[in-house]
Amino acid sequence: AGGTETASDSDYEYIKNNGKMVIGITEYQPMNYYDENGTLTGFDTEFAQAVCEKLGIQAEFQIIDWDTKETELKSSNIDCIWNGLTVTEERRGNMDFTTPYLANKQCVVINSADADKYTDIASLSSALMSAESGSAGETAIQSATELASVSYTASASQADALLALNAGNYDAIVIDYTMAKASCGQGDYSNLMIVENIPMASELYAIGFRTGSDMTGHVNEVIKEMVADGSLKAIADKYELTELYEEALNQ
Amino acid sequence: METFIKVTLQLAGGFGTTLALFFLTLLFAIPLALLFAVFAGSSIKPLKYLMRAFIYIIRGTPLLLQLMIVVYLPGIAFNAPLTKWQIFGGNVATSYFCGALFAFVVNYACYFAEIFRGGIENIPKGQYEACAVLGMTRSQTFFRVILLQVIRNILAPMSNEVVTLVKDTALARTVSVVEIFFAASELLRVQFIIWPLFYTGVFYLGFSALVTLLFNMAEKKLSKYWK
Amino acid sequence: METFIKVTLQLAGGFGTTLALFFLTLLFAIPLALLFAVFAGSSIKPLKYLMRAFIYIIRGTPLLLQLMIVVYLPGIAFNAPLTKWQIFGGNVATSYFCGALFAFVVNYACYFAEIFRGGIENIPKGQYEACAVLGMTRSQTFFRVILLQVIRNILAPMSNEVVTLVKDTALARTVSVVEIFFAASELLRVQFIIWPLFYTGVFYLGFSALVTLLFNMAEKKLSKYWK
Amino acid sequence: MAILEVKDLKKNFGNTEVLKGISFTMEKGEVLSIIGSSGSGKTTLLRCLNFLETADHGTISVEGKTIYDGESAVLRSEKQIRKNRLNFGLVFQQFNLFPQYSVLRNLTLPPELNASKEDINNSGGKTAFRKQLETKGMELLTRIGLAEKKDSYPCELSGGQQQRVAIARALMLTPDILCFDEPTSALDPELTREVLQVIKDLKNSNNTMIVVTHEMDFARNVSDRILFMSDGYVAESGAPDKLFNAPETAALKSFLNNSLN
Amino acid sequence: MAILEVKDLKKNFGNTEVLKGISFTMEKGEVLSIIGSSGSGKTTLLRCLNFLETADHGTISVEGKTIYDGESAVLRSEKQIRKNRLNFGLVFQQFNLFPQYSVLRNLTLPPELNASKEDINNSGGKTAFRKQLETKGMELLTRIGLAEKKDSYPCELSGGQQQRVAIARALMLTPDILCFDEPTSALDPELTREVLQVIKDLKNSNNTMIVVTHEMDFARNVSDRILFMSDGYVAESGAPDKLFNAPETAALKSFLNNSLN
Ligand SMILES: Nc1ncnc2c1ncn2[C@@H]1O[C@H](COP(=O)(O)OP(=O)(O)OP(=O)(O)O)[C@@H](O)[C@H]1O
Ligand SMILES: Nc1ncnc2c1ncn2[C@@H]1O[C@H](COP(=O)(O)OP(=O)(O)OP(=O)(O)O)[C@@H](O)[C@H]1O
Ligand SMILES: [Mg+2]
Ligand SMILES: [Mg+2]
Repeated sequence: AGGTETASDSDYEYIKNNGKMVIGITEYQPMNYYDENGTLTGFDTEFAQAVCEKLGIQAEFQIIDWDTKETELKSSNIDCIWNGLTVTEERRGNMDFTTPYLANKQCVVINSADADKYTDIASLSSALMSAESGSAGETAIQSATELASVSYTASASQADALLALNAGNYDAIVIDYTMAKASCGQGDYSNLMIVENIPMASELYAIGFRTGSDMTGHVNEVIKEMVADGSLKAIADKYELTELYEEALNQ
Repeated sequence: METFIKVTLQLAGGFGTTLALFFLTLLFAIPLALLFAVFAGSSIKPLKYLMRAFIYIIRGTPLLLQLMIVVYLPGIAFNAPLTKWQIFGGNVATSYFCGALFAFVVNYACYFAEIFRGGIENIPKGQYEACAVLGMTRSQTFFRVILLQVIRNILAPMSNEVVTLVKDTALARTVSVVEIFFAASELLRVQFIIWPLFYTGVFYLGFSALVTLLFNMAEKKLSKYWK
Repeated sequence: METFIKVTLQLAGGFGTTLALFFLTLLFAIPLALLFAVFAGSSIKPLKYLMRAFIYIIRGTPLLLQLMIVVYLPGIAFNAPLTKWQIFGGNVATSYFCGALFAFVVNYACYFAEIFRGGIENIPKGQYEACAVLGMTRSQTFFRVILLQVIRNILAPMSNEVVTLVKDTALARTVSVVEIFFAASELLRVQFIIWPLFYTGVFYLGFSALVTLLFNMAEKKLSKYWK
Repeated sequence: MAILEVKDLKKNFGNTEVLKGISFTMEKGEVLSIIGSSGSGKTTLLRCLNFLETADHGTISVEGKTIYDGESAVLRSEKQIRKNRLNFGLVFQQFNLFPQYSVLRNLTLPPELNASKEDINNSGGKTAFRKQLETKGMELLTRIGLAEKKDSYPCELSGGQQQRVAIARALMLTPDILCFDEPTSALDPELTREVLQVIKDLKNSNNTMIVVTHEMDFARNVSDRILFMSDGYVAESGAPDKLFNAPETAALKSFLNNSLN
Repeated sequence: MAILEVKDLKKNFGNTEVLKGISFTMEKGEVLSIIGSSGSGKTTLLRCLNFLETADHGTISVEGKTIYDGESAVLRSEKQIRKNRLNFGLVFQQFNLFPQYSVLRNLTLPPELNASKEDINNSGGKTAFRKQLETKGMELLTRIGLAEKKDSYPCELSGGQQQRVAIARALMLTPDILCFDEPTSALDPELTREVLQVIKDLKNSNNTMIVVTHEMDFARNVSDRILFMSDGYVAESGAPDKLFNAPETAALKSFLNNSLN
């Protein structure tokens, strides 16, 4: 079964009729998060609001459990996932992606106390490592020959991986650079740091729609306009993501 | 100190959802359980066996799974996504909440139904016979004589089950209901503060202590009349 | 069909972990619960009250929270991360499993302890007095006369609690124990197949049916001797 | 005319015939004791009279009116039965008071629930009707010596006191015939005396009563007539002196032999 | 020499004095009935003799040997008490058989657990010892007429049968003095007869017994001596005929008045 058949003719019409698009997110700095005043903000939030405005629909953000995002999308409880979603080949089998709008690279995060111990990829060879189960980070660890002998355990989410790293349950984890950038040095994670000179595979962020949805095309149109008029770059600048934005454009 | 107050307030917000889920579950599950108990004790064989099978299945599978079925299955299997049902105005968060509530209500109704059935079966036959001999109708017998005795019988097992409900509300986070536990993990994900996760324990403990206290008071009240 | 078999096998792998968690919890929680029950009924006041307070706290907070405390708190608060304890060779998955097992054992020991206490208190005083008058020692009284009666008394509540344990094992996934539910969500995350999530229900249902059956058989066996 | 006439009453439980054809009559004001060994069907007979069991065959007539006929479906309907059973009162072995109500409320609740709108109107409204019931209840409590216990709950009373309250509760509905099923068998000897005294007093105020009892002394001294049941039949019946001094059947002889001494 | 001598036994529960100084003696083979109204301390006295309660003051001597002295800490130690209480056997109102064991096992378990290594060796090993106990158990069961029930479980027996088994269980330990606390009060009249018959038989085989009872007929016909307790004292004692026909104290007169009739 697949939920798209309801809107069999056009997902776009279906969403237009609803008057709103339900956008699945998790709270994740700097993409979608609540600021001090309790308003939802972030790069993806502002981006999505701008796109919806141009399409003449309302954006309704719904916090979901990242574990079950495919289920949420398939069951049509949400209409898209717009939350720093990495484009992967496996995921392509399960949803359609728009044009990528940001580059995403994976990076290694460790406790600062280990800064001298883990300096390059070779030094990690006997470390306890983790990444989100099924994530790009997991692929990165499993495909790196230098890391063939690490003790790897999957975490249920990137947030879980961070928490377990902080608790010392792991020596190093591999997560999205954007997330690592936002969390390392903050709050209780002040003791965490990114190991900058371990290069990891780089991927792209895009918006995920149900397979076969014509929304993909409509949103792609709007993205093209926003790239052209510079408004997307303006949002990227605001959240200090300019570098990743430009990298995406170049690919 | 300031963060402490801010965190407490934020958790209290999530706790409001926990409380709503808790009280609404009780409100709907109790009458439903009465109905289930009546069905399960019915003299109409197919109804009785269907009801018992249903109760058996619900009690035999994790609530976690039932929550997922309610929230995802309508969309996946029947093309009727829960969030598009326009429940109470169609707000998505409300839809999730109602879905979770539905799963909780059905699940707890099954547990309560078993307790009710036990409570009713424990009433001595002599009480019914005394009522019959004194010319009371069936409904008079039930409402004027039996009911309060049933309530007394079930207070202790209900107390256990209701405390379990307090803690089970934490499962709602898996279907995107922002209750206190979800609120705490939000603080972790966005502000990177860990301790609120553990601090939620205080809320649960306080609430289950309160529930236990209320049940003990009710029990004391009723034991005044008869041992 | 082929996927069905593949998925079933993969789930069965996770189910092995579920079973291990289940049986090991029972194995350790039951003797621990006996100890707890003895402490909670002890005549040494501080021991008694400490034990009761501990039981009260454990029963009043979600197991979910207790799992997180066991897995994360040692590292966060005491700089002694669970995975570095070299439990059974220091494999990370083993460490997590043992941590989860520890939380389950302590949690269930508290529930079982309350059941044991109830079962012991329900033995008529006359049984102890008959033993005393017939010259038996305390330990003879307990092991030769009282124990089997206690077992009979607690079978029904234990049956409920053990079925709850079957379902609670699903919570272990939150601390990275790859039990059946985790296995199913892995299938979802990695291979994007949804139905195994619902299919796990069959495993749980079958297992809890089996447990209920065994308890009913035990009860029948014991009721043969006395009502 | 006989106040009660029972004709050829039969009752089976599955394959066991418990009552094999019981017939007897009673006059107004008479006290009838039913004796017999365990399992002879005494309790079953009382339960059939009170419609707690439905007899399979036979008739029951009160003051000449047939209130039960094994062959008549009409008389076996639930509504009819509820009406007709008020001809009888029944006091149980285990008292069966309502634990959640005070002693006085135990007495007033059943007549209040049985009252028709007319009854209430005739007494001048709900409050007045309640008052009347309470007055009547207090009279009965005074008669059985428990006036000062009116606000107590059943669990606060001794067994003997509970049984006396149960008797008063049955009397509140002024049944034509009051039945007792071993009313003292759950009591110890001292409490037994209290309850038997109350039954004696009822005899003196001319109540019609059927008492199933194991207390041979009581059966002998208080009852006008004794019915000895054996194996589902009335094996022998008559005045106490006759039965105790000159039993005719072997069954009664052996029963008396076992019960006395 | 008296087989039992009780001197000035006193027992308080908190502020209530229940036994205020009880003294009496018993000869071997004597049957002593204790009567008295409810709350007079009969049960408490039996429980003190069996060390289920610890008396506060006074002495208990069996065959001239003091086995309890309120002033002696040694005699109050747990081990000493366990040994000394075997001088007495006690049969309870509620039987208290072990539900999970068959009738015969109920009889053989206590002596088996009480046996010392020597006892077992003397009988030629464990199996032989067990055999002996079973033979003894069967003898007792035959005496009380329950030989064919040896493999039944207590719940399968009537109350009277259960009480007879409880008596046999107490006899297995061959106590010097067998005590009964209202052994028939939980039974209905027919079953009561069975049990009282067994006690009569025991008297005939010369057992020494103390029986707390409400059955005045039994006390009168079977006991050699009666002890009337009132308010924590032995108010009167003596031969049954004397007590029943010529009571001296007002308390006994009023008690007899209430109990008979
Ligand atoms: N509901 C029932 N189902 C099956 N058999 C029954 C039922 N009630 C009574 N009996 C059987 O009917 C017979 C007569 O029972 P009943 O209780 O009337 O005897 P009783 O004379 O009152 O005896 P007791 O003196 O022991 O009270 C007994 O053999 C009993 O087992
Ligand atoms: N464990 C106890 N704690 C406090 N008071 C007690 C205890 N046991 C007995 N009593 C009190 O001691 C008094 C005598 O009780 P006991 O049971 O010895 O009387 P009894 O003569 O056996 O009466 P009955 O004929 O009712 O059995 C009563 O007032 C009773 O309430
Ligand atoms: Mg009967
Ligand atoms: Mg007593």
